Amino acid sequence: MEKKTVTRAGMNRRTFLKVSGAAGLGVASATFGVPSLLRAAPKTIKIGSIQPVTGPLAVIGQGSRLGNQLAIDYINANGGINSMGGAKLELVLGDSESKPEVGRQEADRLINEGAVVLVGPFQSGVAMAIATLAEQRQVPFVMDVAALDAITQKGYEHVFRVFITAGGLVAGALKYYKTVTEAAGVHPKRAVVTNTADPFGKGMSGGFLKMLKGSGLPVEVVERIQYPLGIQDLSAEVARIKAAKPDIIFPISRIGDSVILLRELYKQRVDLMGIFGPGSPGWYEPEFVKDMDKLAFYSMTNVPWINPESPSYQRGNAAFLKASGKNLDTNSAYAYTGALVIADALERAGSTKTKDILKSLRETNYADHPVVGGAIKFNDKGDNTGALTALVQIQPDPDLLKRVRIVLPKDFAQSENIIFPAPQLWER
Amino acid sequence: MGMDSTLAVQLLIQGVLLGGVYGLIAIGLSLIFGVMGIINFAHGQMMVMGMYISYWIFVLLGIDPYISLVAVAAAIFILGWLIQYTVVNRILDYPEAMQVLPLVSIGLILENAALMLWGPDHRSPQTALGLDSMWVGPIMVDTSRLIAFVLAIIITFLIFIFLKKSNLGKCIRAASDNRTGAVLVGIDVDRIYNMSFAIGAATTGAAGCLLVPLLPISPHIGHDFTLTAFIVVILGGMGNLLGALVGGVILGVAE
Amino acid sequence: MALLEINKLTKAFGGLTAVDGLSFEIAGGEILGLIGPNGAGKTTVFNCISGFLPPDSGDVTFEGRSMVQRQPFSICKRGLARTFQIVKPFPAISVLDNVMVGALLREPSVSIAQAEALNIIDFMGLKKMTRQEARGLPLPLRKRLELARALATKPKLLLLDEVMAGLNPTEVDELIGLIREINDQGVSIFMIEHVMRGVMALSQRVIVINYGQKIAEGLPCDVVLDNAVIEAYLGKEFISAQCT
Amino acid sequence: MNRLHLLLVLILAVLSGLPLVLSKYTLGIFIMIFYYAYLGQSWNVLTGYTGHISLGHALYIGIGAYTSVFLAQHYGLSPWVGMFAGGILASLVALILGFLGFRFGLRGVYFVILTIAFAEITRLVVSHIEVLGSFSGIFLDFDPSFRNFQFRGNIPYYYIALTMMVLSLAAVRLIEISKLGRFMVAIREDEDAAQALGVNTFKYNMIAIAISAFMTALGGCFYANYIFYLHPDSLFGMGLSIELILRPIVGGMGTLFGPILGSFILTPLSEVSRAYFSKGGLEGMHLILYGIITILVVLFMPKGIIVYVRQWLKPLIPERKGDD
Repeated sequence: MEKKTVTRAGMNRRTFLKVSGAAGLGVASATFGVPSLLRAAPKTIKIGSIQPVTGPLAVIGQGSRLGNQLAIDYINANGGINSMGGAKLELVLGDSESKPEVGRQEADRLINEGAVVLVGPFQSGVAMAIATLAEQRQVPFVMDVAALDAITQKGYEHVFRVFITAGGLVAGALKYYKTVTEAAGVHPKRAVVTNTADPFGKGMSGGFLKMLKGSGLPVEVVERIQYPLGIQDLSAEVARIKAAKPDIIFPISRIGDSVILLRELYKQRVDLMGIFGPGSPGWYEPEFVKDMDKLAFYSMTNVPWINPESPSYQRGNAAFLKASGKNLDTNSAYAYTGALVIADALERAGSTKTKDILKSLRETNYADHPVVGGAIKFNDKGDNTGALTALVQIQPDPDLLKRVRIVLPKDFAQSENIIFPAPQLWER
Repeated sequence: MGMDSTLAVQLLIQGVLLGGVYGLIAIGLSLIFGVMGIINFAHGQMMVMGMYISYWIFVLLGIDPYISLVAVAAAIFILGWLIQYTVVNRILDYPEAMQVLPLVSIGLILENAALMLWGPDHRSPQTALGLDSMWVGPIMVDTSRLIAFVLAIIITFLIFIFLKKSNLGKCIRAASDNRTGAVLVGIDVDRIYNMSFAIGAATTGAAGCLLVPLLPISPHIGHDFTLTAFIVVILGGMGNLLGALVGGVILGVAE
Repeated sequence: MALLEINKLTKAFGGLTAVDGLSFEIAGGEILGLIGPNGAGKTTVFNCISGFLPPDSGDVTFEGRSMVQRQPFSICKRGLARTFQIVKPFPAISVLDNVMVGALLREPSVSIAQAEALNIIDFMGLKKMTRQEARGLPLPLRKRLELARALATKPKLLLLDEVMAGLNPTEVDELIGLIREINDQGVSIFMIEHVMRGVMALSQRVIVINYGQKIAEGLPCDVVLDNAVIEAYLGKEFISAQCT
Repeated sequence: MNRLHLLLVLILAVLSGLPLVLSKYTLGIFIMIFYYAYLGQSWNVLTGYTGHISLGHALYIGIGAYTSVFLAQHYGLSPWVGMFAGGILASLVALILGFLGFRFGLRGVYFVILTIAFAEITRLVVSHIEVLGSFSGIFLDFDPSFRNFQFRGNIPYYYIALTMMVLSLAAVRLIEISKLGRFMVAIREDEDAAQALGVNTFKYNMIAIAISAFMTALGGCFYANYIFYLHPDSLFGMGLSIELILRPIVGGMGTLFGPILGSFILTPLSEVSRAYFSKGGLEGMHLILYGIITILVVLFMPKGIIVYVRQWLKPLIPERKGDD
């Protein structure tokens, strides 16, 4: 679940959740880092945050940076790192501009400014550049969001990932699809998979198709449709979908094309039991829910998600809302989590030596976090074994903010009721 | 068999309808190239500006993009005139490498200005006819696409009449044929160039309006449309206006 | 054997036949003038000889070899250099660098080529401008530069396209002297010229063309008395001024 | 040795000593300055000196990067060798492009279109080749050793990049004063006139594009082993092509020091403005600034900033001898 460097900047992005509201982030940034400097702290520990705060992913990047910052503010407000005499944490800030070489350069700058741990960077491409740098400079790097499996396959000692891997994401999709169809007692036979022809889209759909084939589920993929990122027109693709007579669509999309796809499915009157996203943006963002209104109803997506009931989320969300006027979303919540995990490791390490931080990161067992999933533990590759996805469905509700609901896993569900098969798009 | 031919007809109709709009975007590019020999690398970004203006008129005043089209075209006309007056007029005699850079920069500025003004969100307004479609037997005709096509053809036609009949249009054709000759017979070539760039801009702004009901708007889609227009113009022959329309339809169908 | 032979050269642009079955030759060491009214096809003849335009039919033979189908640079290598009516200096580089491009054709060593170029610049009276950018030169000097560059390629035959146009009488006289000197060194010259003073003074033979066809050929003084030539090109006043 | 040469030696000595005093991060900025100066110089050979505008030079960076990485991953070939393989492959591709462009007389805008098309097509092709990582790109293994062109610290990269920049400078200087360089400039100034003086323009165009592509491709290999991540969009994309030509144009194209000067101005500028604007929530502002500066330079200093620097340095420069 990730994206790569941008040239055709357009829809080459992903936004797991962006909450509407246009408060200036300038206000938020004015509060950055102030407390740690003024209070004659015994000692400051610097953490480097690299996020894409400018460029096409600016909104996400700024949310993620704020997530990192608020976690650190929370720790500082509660006495800092006790094992080091109440040492305060300070977030030093970097901007990747969505470019690997810039991300690397910024990470190097932050290390130069004294950062003992790095956190970030939302995109897998940038993550790879920083991961190698972290290994070169021997500084631990905790990835809050970045999903490509390969990043942790190199056996790097200094690299950890809080986010779910792309492989884990696909496995979740299949598990939930099975649960949903079995619970409904309805088994779609013909399926169409659509995906954007970019690293994320190709990788996801490839993995999904492979797992689906091996799953023994009674569904056959009768058509696979790929289209370039930033496409302006999907009418031909939807005509082909219609001709394939599918029962269900598995779309892997980005934000712009999901709108075009859905409108075109409506216009061309394509009969469907439902839309089930194996794990891509485009189907639950506030703008999407608002603009598409009834058309958006009943679509389901498997996605790493926030856990609104957790105390950690409620704390983080309150601070986030105050600072930015927006709600904590998946990305910013994972950013929040990443910084919390680092603080937890520092607390147990009682030292800022790389060796000690690495040791305590490996021993992490951290449950007080704001996202759907178990306690965070890292395996020998540095991946989080507790990472989980959720299945969310858009359900009718007068309040836009309440339409996106977790339906699986049961432990986290906000609605018991999974609506499948769904009414046709034009009969709502 | 029946299924296949239905699909084929369906695709053909969709392609032709969209091709009309591509053609309209490309006509602006072609006009500018034909008159001044300049490739407007900011063309798609100018169109996106038009889309945003149209979007906000719709959101704030509730006026449908088809109606605000004239106002939007006028706004982009002014934008085009300003760009020509401040930048493009000064680089006409430069080598091509030097001509490319300012226009790419203008695109970069417009794109990031849109980002700063309106944020990176994808916006897809629910216009009145946005989701309507008509059915001819098993064939679906998208209403907003049909309107876009018809309006694109009308605008193209008007531009042709303008170039053929009006004094200004004749001057533009003269200046594009032979700059020195035009100067000699007393045509104010600078003014003609300003007008040509502005008209080229206005047509792409109008095309932007026609696309508002069809696809989500975000600051970064301009680049793709510059490329699209570029391909259309190459298909139809650089500087050839009718070719641009034909090229647009070809590309629309090919996609 | 003639140095250059033109045999039934024809070139048309669309419906307009610019050069129509033209034949003539130039002997080694000769200065041949080519005159005719504007649009008679003179420059087209040059372009066909120097390889910038492929003739539709006919042949151009230089030292017994056909030049048709060859590219301009290879024709120049064989020893046939030209100037352009609308001069084409390399504007952003110095006079010396301009001339050196020509000199480097036959001289691989840059330093020797430079010495040769300096000699030619001196010979052409451009010494003061050696380091100046070519774009800053006034037209008469640009014409000389054009000639200097062509000369630097050590041609056997030099095609001069209106090198005297736009010069005042003093400048024309200077150039006449220079061209004569070049010819004395063994370089044959084929010149298009409107400045009759130059044509009369230099040419050993003149060809007159109109509508791409030869209408007269012979000694300068005979040609200018030819009725067809007077009718087509010179006008009566010219005769009274020049040949009496 | 005149005073200008002395100044250059002095600057080189200072640059060579910088790693003793600067942090890894600041060295990183210098590495990027050298890298872009090097790329700009490579582009300069074709566009600055020969006058053919390439807006697709990212193509050669990509070929250099992918070739050296592919050979290292699959055949264990050291990038020190692989980079030259990449250079040769890039030259071959450039010769094909050049053949189409120069043989069929594509000039100006049409040549520009051809270069863009080549880069875009290659980007799409590479995006579909599985062994080249297709859409996902290639994530290099980190295995530091001189043989592998990979190092733990920035200092080796610093010296490699500095050397590449200095060598490119020397190479272009050698070209500039040679027959080749003089013919290239003649072609740039007036291709017909050059032909008329016996310059085989096709041949020299081909030589120029091959040299330019070769040099650019070596830069690609450096990038790969410095950043450790290759992606078709960033390595073959038009964004990189434009980024690459910005510096020589601002500095002064067709001049020896223009690309270097441009890089010393623009690279730190983009660092500083990014750091500055990234804190104020003004996303996009630094790109707008970048665009405005470019336009202003092109409009008001079309020959590049080098012209002004030459004015300042005039006292140092002795009476010029013919070549310059």
